[in-house]
Amino acid sequence: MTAAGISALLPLLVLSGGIVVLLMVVAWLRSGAVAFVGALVVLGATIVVTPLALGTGTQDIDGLLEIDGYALFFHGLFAFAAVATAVLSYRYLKPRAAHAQEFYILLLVATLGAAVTAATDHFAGFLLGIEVLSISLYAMIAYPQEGRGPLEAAAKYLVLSGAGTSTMLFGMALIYLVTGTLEFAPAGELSRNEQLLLAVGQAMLLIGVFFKLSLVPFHMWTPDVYQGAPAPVTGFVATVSKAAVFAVLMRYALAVGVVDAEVLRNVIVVVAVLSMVAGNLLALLQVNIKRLLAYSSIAHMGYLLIAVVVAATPQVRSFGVETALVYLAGYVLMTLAAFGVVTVLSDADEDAEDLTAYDGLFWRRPVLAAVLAAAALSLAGIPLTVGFIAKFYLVAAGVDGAAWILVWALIVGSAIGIYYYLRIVFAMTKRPEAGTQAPPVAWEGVISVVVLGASIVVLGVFPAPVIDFVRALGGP
Amino acid sequence: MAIEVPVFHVLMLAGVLFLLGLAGVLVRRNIMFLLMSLEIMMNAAGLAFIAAGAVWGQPDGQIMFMFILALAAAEVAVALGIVLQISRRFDTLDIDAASDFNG
Amino acid sequence: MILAVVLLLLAAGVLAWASERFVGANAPRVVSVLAFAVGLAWAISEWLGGPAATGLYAAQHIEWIPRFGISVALSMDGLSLLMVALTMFLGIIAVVSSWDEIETGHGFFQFNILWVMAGVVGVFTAMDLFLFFFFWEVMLIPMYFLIAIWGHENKGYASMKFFLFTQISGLLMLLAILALVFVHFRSSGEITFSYEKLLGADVDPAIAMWLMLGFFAAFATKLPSVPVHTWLPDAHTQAPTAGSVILAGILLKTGAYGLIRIAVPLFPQASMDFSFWAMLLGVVSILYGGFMAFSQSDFKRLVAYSSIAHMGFILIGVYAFNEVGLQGAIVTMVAHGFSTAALFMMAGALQHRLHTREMSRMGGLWVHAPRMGVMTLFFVVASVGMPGLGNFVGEFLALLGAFGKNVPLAVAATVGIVVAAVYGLYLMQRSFQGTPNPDVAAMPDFGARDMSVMILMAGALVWVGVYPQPVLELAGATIATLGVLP
Amino acid sequence: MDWFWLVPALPLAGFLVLFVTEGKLPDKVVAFVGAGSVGLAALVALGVGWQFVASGQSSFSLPLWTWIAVGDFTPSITLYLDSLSLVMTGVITGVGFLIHLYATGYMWQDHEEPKGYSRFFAYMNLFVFAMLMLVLGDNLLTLFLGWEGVGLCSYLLIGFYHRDPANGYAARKAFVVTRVGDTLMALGLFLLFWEFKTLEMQAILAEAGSLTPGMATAVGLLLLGGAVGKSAQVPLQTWLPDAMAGPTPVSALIHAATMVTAGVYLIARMQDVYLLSADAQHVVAVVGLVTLLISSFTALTQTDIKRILAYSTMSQIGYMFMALGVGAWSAAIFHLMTHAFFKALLFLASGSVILALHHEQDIFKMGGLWKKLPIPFWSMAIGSAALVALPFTSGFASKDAILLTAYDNGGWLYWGGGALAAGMTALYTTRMMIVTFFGRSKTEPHDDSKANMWLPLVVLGILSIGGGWFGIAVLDDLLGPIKSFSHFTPLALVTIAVPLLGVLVGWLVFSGRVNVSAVVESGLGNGLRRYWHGGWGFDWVYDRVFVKPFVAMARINKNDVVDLVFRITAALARGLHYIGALTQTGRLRWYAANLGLGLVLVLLIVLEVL
Repeated sequence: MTAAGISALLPLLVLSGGIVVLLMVVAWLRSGAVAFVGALVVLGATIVVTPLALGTGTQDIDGLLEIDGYALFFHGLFAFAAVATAVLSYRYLKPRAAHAQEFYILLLVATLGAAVTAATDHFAGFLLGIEVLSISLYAMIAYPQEGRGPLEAAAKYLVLSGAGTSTMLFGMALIYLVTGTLEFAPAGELSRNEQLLLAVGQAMLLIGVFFKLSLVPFHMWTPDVYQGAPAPVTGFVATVSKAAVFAVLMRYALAVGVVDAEVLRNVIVVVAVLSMVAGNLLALLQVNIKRLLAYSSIAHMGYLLIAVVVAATPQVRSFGVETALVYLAGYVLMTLAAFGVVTVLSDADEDAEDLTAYDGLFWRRPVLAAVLAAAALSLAGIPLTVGFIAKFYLVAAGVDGAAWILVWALIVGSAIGIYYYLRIVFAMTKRPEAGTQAPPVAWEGVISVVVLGASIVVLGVFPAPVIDFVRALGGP
Repeated sequence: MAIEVPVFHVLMLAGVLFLLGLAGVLVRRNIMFLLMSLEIMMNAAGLAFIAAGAVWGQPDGQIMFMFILALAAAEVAVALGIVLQISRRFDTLDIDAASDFNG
Repeated sequence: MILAVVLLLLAAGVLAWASERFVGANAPRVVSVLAFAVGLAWAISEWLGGPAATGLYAAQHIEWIPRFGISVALSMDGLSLLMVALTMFLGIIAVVSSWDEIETGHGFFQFNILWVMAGVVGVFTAMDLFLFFFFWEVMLIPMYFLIAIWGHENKGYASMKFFLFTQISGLLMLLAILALVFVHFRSSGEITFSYEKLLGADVDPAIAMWLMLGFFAAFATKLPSVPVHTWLPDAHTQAPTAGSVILAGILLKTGAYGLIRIAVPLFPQASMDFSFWAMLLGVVSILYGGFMAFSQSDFKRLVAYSSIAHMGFILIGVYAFNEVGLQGAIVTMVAHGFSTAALFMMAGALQHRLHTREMSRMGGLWVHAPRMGVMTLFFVVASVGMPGLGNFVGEFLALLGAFGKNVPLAVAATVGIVVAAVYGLYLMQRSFQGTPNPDVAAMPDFGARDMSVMILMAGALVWVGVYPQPVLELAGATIATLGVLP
Repeated sequence: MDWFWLVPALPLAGFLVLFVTEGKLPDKVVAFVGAGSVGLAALVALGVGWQFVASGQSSFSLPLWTWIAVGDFTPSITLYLDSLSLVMTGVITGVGFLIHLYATGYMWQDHEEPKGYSRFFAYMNLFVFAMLMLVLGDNLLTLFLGWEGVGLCSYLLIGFYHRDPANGYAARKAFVVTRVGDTLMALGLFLLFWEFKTLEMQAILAEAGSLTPGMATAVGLLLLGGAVGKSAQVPLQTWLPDAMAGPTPVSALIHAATMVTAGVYLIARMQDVYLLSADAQHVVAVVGLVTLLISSFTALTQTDIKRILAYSTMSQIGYMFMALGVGAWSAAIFHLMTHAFFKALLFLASGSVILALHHEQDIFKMGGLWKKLPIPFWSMAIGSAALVALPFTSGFASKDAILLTAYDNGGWLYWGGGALAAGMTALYTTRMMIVTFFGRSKTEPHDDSKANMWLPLVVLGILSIGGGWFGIAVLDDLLGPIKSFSHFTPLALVTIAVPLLGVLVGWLVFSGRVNVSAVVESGLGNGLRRYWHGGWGFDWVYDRVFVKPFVAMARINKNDVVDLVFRITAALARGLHYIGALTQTGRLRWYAANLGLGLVLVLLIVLEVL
C-alpha cells in the first residue's frame, strides 16, 4: 500500500484503531464516562484527519475500498453524526443503562461499518460494512435495560434486516454468477438469459438496499423500530445508516449503470413515487413524533432517489451526485436536530414521543422549540433552512434531468408533508397550561441541538460554501 | 472423481432454500425458529455464491461464503442476547407478542 | 441600502423579541413602530430624492450562490417604491392598531410582524427569481405564527390552510422558476436566476404557457382568485387584527405584484394568450366574492370575501394589457390596502369590545360608538367604490382597461359594483345601524389613538381618490419599463 | 368668475366643519354653518351667474387640477359653467338654501338622534357639494363623482333615523337600485372613452358626429340607464316611494328638487348624442311616458302624503323625460326648474303639516286643517296649483310647453298620454288637498313654526307662481326657445282645460258630492286600486326575480361550495392515511410477508410481466 493510500485510509484507521484502544481501556476502567470521552476523542480525531485524507486524491485500496472525496465526505458526516449521537446519548442513557461503556464502542463500530459501506466498491466490502453497521445497531437499539419497546424494535429490525440482507446477498451471488467479478463493474456482452439473470440479481440487490433505506413497500419495519429504539439511536439509524446505504447505492448505480436498464429504472421510479406519496400519507395524522419522523424519513428517501435517477443520466451525472450530497448533508442535520430535541426532552421513564408532550413548548422551552421548529420546517423544505436548499436541489436536478414523474411526486409529497410538519410546530405554539414547570434538561444536549439548529439555518441562508465544497469533491 | 453439477441445479437448490427460509420467517412464531429460517436464507445465498465461484473458477465465491458465515454468527450472537431478554421481559418467545407498536 | 432595510427589519425583530424580556412588555411595540418609521422615512426620502438615471431609486447586487448564478439582487423602481412605502406605512398602522389586543408574547408577536414585513420588502424589491421565491416563502412562516399563536377559536385550521395553499402553489412556482432557468440554460449556456437575464429567455410557446401557469398559480392563490380563494376567509377570520391588516394590506398585494412584475413580463405572449381566462377568473372573483360576502354573518369573513372581489379587479386590470388597466390594478392594490385594512381594524376593535364577530350579535352600535360608526361607514363606502376615494380610481381604471380588451367580461365585472353596494351596505346595516342590540349595553368608542390611525387611513384614501397622480407616476415609470404593453 | 370654485367649496367646507367637530357644536352654530354655507354658495352663484350672463360668454371653464392622468385618460377636476349648468346651480343653491333654512327649524331639537342635528346638516351640505360637482364637472367622470356622491348622501339621509330597520332597508334599496343604473352609466362612460379617448363632455359633443348610429344608440341607452336609476323612472323607479323614509326636507331637496332630476340634466347635457339616435331618443320619451302614466295612477291610490308627492315627482320627471325624448330640451330644463320650486314647496308644506301632527303622514288621519295651519295650507295650495298646471302658475308654463312640443315632435300618443296624466295629476292633487285640509278634523295640530320655517315657504310660493314668467323671460335666452302658450290653437285650449277638468272631477268626487263608491268597491275597481297602490307590481316582481333568489342562494352557499373541493381532498388524504395506518399492524410476520410481496412485485417488473 502506498503512503498516499495510507493517508487516504487515515479516517478509517483512526476509527478502527480507536475502537481497539478504547476496548482495552474500557476493559480496565469500566466506566461509561470514560468510554464516552474516549469515543468523542476517537471521533474527533477522525474528523480532524478527514481533511488530511482529502488531499490524496482517489485511492483504490486493494480493490475493496475506493477512498475518494465522495467517501471522505461521508466519513466526515458520519463522524459528525456519531459525535452528536454520543453527546445526546450520554445523559439519556444514564437512567436506562447501568453500564453504558459498550454503547459508545458499539457506536464507534457502527460508524466504522457505515464508513466502510460508503467507501467500498466491492461486494465483500459492501457486505462487511453493512453488516458491521447493522449488527452494532441491533445491540444499540436493544441497549436499555428496562422496557419492552427496545427489544421489540431490535427483534423486528434484526429479523427483517436479516431477511433483507439475505435477499441482497442472493442478488449479489446472481450478479457474480453473471459477471464473474465482485467489484462494482458494468457487465460485458451478455446473452438474453444472462441479462435477465443479471437484472434479477440487481433487483434483489436493490431490494436489500431499499429495505435498509426503508422505501415503500419495504418500509414497514421503520416506524416500529424508530419508535422502540432509544431516541438518540433512532437519530443515528435515521441518518448514518440511511446515508451509508444510500452512498453505496449511488456508487453502485453509477459504476454499473443499473438505472440504464429500463426495467430497473422503472423499479426505482415506482419505489420512489410510492415512498414519497405513501410515506407522507402515513405520517399525515401520526401523533407519535418518532413514528412521524419515521414515515417522514421514508418520504425523504423517496425524494433522494431522484438524485440517483438524475445521476444516471450521463450529461447531468455530476449534478445528480452533487444533489445527493447536499441533500444528505441537510437531511442528516435536520433529522439529528429533530431526534436531538426528542432526546433532550425525554425523561428517565419514557421518551418524549407523544406529540402532546410538545404542546406549548415554545413558551416553556423556546430554544428547544425553535430548534425543533427549524428542523420541522427544514424537513418540510421551507426557506431559511437547509432543507429548502436540499429540496431546491432535488427539484432542480429533477427538472434538469427531465425526471418529470418524480418531480411531480415530489411536489405532491411535499404538499402532504407540509401538513404534518406544521402540526408539530402548531403543537408547540399552543398556550401552556398554567403552572407547568419545565423539568431540567441536559445542557450538553441543548448545546448540541442548538448547534444543529443553527447550522440548519446558517446553511439555509449561506449554502454557497457547502455547495462549493461538495462540488470540489467530485463523484464516486 | 469430479462430479459436474450444472450450476443451474445448484441455483435452483439455493433458490428453494431461500424460499424455504422466507416461508419459515412468515409462518413461524417462535423467535428461535425465525432465526433458524434466517440462517437458511443466508446459507442459500452462500450456496449461490459458491456455485457462482465454481463457475468462474475463482475462490471469491467461497470467501464470500465465509464472510456470510462469520457475519451470521455475529448476528446470531446478538440475536440470542435479544432473545434472552425477550424471554425475560415478555415471558414468551412468541414474536407476535412483541407487537406493541402499530399505526 | 435595500438590503440594509431588510436587515434592519430582521434585526429589529430580534431586538423586539429580546426587549420584552429585558425591558418590558411595551418595548417590543415601540421597537417595531420605530423600525417601520425608519423604513417609511427611508422610502419617502428615496422618493423625494428621485430616481437615478437608470430609473431606479435604489439598487444592490451581491453574489450569493454563484453555483446557480443566484445573487442578492435588489432594486427599487417606482412600483417597488410604492409598495415598500405602503408596507412600511401599514406596518406602523398594524402595530398601533393592535396595541392593546395582544396579551401575551409581545416580543415574539412583534418579531413575527417585523419578519413578515422584511420578507415582503424583499419580495417587492427582489431582482432574482431565487431571491424572490426565498422572500416569498420567508414571509409565510411569521404570518403562520401570527395566526397560529394569536388567532381566534379556530386558529389551527385557518393557519394550516393558509400555509398549505400558499406553500403548494409556491411549489408550483418553484418548479416553473427552475424549469425557466434550465430552459434558459440550455439555450444560453448560462445558469442564472437573474430576473433581467431571464426576461430575455427564449422559451418555446407551449412550454412558456406551462411555465406561466406555474407562476400564475402561485400569484392567483396569493391574490387570491376564485377558485383558490378559500384559505382567505378562514385566515382572515382567525387572524389577530395586526395579522389581518398585514394580510389584507400587504400580503395579498405580493400576488398582484408578482403578476405585474414576474408572470406577465416573463411570458408576455403566453400571458396574452391566457388573458381571457385570467380576466374570466377576475370577473368570477368579483361576482362570486361579492356574492359570498353578502352571505356571511361574520363581520371579518364578510370583509375577507369582499377582498376577494376587490382582487378580481386587479386580475382584470392586469390582463387587460393596456396602461389604463394596469394602473387601475396598481391603484387598487394601494387603495384596497387602506380600505380593507381599516375594515379589519374595525372588526378587531369590535371583537375586542364585544367578544364576537357575529353580526347577529351586533346592530345599532352607532348609538354607543358614533366614531366607530362613522369610520366604518367611510371605509365601507370606500370599498363600495365611491368616487373621490381611492378604490374608485383603481376599480374604474381597471374596468375601463378591461372594457378596452374584452367588452362582455368588462360588462360582467361592472355588475360587481352593484354587488359591492349590496354587501357593503348590508354590513353597515347589520353592525352599526338598525335597532340597538339589547345584549350590548354599552361599548367604548374610539379614543384618540384609534381615531388618529383611522383618520390617517381615511386621509390616504381621499388622497388617492382625488389626487392619485403621485401613485400613477410612480407606477407609470415602472409600467413603461416592463415592456408588456403592446 | 374666478371665485367660482367657492360655490361647491363652501358646502364642502360646511360638511368638513360639521364632520370634524363631531356634533360638539351648539345647535345654533350648526344651523348657522349648515344653512349658511349653502346660502353663501347661493350668493356666490348669483354673483357668478350675473357676471357670466353679463359677459356674454357661452361657457366658462375653471380648471382646478388634473384628477387622473393615465395615457389618454386624463380627466381633470374642472368646473364648467354654461347656461345649463348655471340654471342647475341656481336651482341647487337657491332652492337648496331655502330647504336648508327650513330644515334648521324642522330638525330643531329632533331628539330622536343624539347629535343628529349636526349629522343631518353635514350630510345635507355634502349632498349640495356632490350635486354641484355633478352639474359643474366638465367631464363625465367628475359628473360621475357627483352622481355617486349624491347617491351616497341620499342613502345616508333616507336612513337618517337608522334605528328603524325599515329606514335602513329603504336607504339600501335606493342606493342599490340606483347603482344598477349607475352601472349602465359607467359602461356608457367606458364606451365613450374608447370611442373618443376622452370623457370631457364638450369634446365628446363636438366629436359626436363621428359616432355610428348603432354606437350612438348604445351610448344613449347606457346613459339613459343611469338617468333612469337616478331619476326614478321605469323600470328603476321602485326606490323613490320608499325613500320617503328620510326627513321631509331631505325629500324636498334630494327626492324632489335636485338629485332626481340629475338624469334629466345628464340627457340634456348629452343631447347631441341623442340627436344622433332616433331610437335612443324614442326610448327616452317612452320611458318618460310610461313612468308618468304609471305613477300618476299610483299616486291616486296612496294614503301617505309623502308617498303621494313621491309618485307625483316620478310623474313630473316623466314629463321631463318625455320632453327630452321629443327634443324639447329647454322645456325639460324649464320644467325641471319650476318643478324644483313647486315640489320643494309641496314637500316643505307637507313637512309642516306632518310636524304639526306629530309625524302623522296618513292623509285620512288629517282633515280640516286649512284654518288651523294657514301657511302650510296656502303653500300647499299654491304648490298644488302649480303641480296641476293651473294657468298662471309656473307649472302651467312648463308643462304646457312640454305637452305642446310633444304633440309637435312626437304626435298624438305623447300628447294624449301626457294630457291624460295631467288630468290624473289634477285628480290626485285635488284628492290630497281635500282630504288633508278640508272635511272633519281628525287630529289636533299644534303649530309652532318660526320664521325660518315659513319664510322658505313664502319664497318658494312666490317662485312657484312667478317662476314661469322668469323662465320665459330668462331661460328662453339662456337655453334656447321654450315653446309656450302664445298660440291659442284648439289643442292648446284642450291642454289647458284638462287639468281644470281633473280638478273639477276631483272636487266632485272627494268632497262627496258624487258618490263613486260603487265603482271603487267593485271587484275590478278594488283590484285596480290594489294593483296601482302596489306600484304596478314592480316591487313584487323584482323581489321574486332578484332579491329572494339571491338571498336564498346566499343562505345555501354560506359555507362556500368551492371550499368543498379542498375539504374533500383533505378528507381523501385522511382516508388514505387511515387505510395506510391499518397496514402497520406491528406484526413482524406480516411485515416479512410484505417483504416477500415486494420481492414478487419487483421481480414482476423486472421480468416485464407488469
